[in-house]
Amino acid sequence: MQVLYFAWVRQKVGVAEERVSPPPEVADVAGLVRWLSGRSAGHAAAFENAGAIRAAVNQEFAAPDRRLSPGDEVAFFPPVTGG
Amino acid sequence: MQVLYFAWVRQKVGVAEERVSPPPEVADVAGLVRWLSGRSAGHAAAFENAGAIRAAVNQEFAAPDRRLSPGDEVAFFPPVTGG
Amino acid sequence: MTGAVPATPRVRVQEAPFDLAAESTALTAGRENVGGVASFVGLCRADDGLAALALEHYPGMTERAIAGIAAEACSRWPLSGCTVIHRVGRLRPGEPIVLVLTASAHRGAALESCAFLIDWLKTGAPFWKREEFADGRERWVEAKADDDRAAARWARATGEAPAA
Amino acid sequence: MTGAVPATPRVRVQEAPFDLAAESTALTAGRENVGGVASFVGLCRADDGLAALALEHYPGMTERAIAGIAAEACSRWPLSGCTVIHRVGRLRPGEPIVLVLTASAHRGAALESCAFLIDWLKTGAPFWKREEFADGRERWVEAKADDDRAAARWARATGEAPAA
Repeated sequence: MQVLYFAWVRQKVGVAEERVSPPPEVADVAGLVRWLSGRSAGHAAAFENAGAIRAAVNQEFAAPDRRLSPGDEVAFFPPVTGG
Repeated sequence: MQVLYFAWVRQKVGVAEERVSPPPEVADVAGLVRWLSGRSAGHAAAFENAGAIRAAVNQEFAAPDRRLSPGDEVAFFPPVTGG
Repeated sequence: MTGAVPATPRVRVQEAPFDLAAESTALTAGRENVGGVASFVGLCRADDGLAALALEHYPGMTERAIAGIAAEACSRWPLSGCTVIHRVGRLRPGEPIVLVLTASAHRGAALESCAFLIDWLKTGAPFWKREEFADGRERWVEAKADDDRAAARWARATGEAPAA
Repeated sequence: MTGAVPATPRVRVQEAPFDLAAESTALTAGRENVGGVASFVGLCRADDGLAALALEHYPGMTERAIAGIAAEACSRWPLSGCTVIHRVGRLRPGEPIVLVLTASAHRGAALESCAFLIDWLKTGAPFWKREEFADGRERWVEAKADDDRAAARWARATGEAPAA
């Protein structure tokens, strides 16, 4: 599973992208957030306030209960500020 | 008093502009329309349906009861179609 | 925001074409407080075999009326710039007729005032259009109820007179 | 009207500046059925001593999301053309950031769809802005409730996700 980070989420995690293999009990986006938080102090800081973070799965916005498959591309980022 | 005509009002009257000296009893725009209608067949045709004509006095849109003075510039034209 | 002083609108009625990029740049060049520039360009459509549009105006009154409504737009919205250029004379299908440009620190102000100005130009500006068709027919364009409704959205007592 | 086939939107995300006049001409050149072209250019403002904006996007998702909303605009309004260009990278105050252009036989369709697209770009497009100030401070721009309200006017179920 490929995980991407943008904006201050990337800065806190410390990498823009990483390949991860979460255990089978990580079934959805919310579960992935909990599992990633345990990987490093940087991950923990990035996901400390989960309410401030948005997600996309395979390049589409995704809710916390979105189911995940091993081949998915998952991205985490703050609310968007374009235009 | 200078009177100007635009669009099909000008075409029906036959001139774009004329200087007129209406009698004192022509006190407002509606009175001027009635008086002008008697000047020629063209004027009569132009003003036949007064409801289809708009007026301006001294370059500002004016209602039929707008009072007139000898030095005024009065214009008659169809509803505008700009833009 | 540029402060409390309203922008001075630029208004022109001309036969010549206008330059969208140059007019847009004129509203932003050397400024760092413009957040957005909205524009509308109205073009001559080839409806029903139209060969050309002949646009007539009332020299003096037309410029004055547009300057008045542009000043109103600058007082209703916090605009840093506002340009209205309307062409007259004979225009062929595909040619630009009218340009409205509004600049503001805020996108909503720019977008709304641009729509306000073009809606008003359709209904309140002293212009008259004659359509010339390929088969030689000519016809004065009649005012449209649709356009009146669009202008009425802005709930302003415009100067357009009732029937004479 | 160009008929029932919706226009194919042109979408680009790029570091380079864009050319308003060239993009506008591309929507009208050789056509005689376009009645109006609306545009909005968003610029970088020098608020609070801002020295530059750094704009980040999600390559792939960003283009796809913009193409999706542009296609929606083309299905909601009878557009003959639609162009969205959004810049990324480091932009200084006064520089243009985003361009939205919509063309239609009808001015209302062009104006409304242009406002719809820019409101959505502010709230739904995957871009993130970091402000760099003259004194060396940096700050990620936070999403604004105002922008959410502007986008909500269009009453569409956007794909923006709830909190993760």
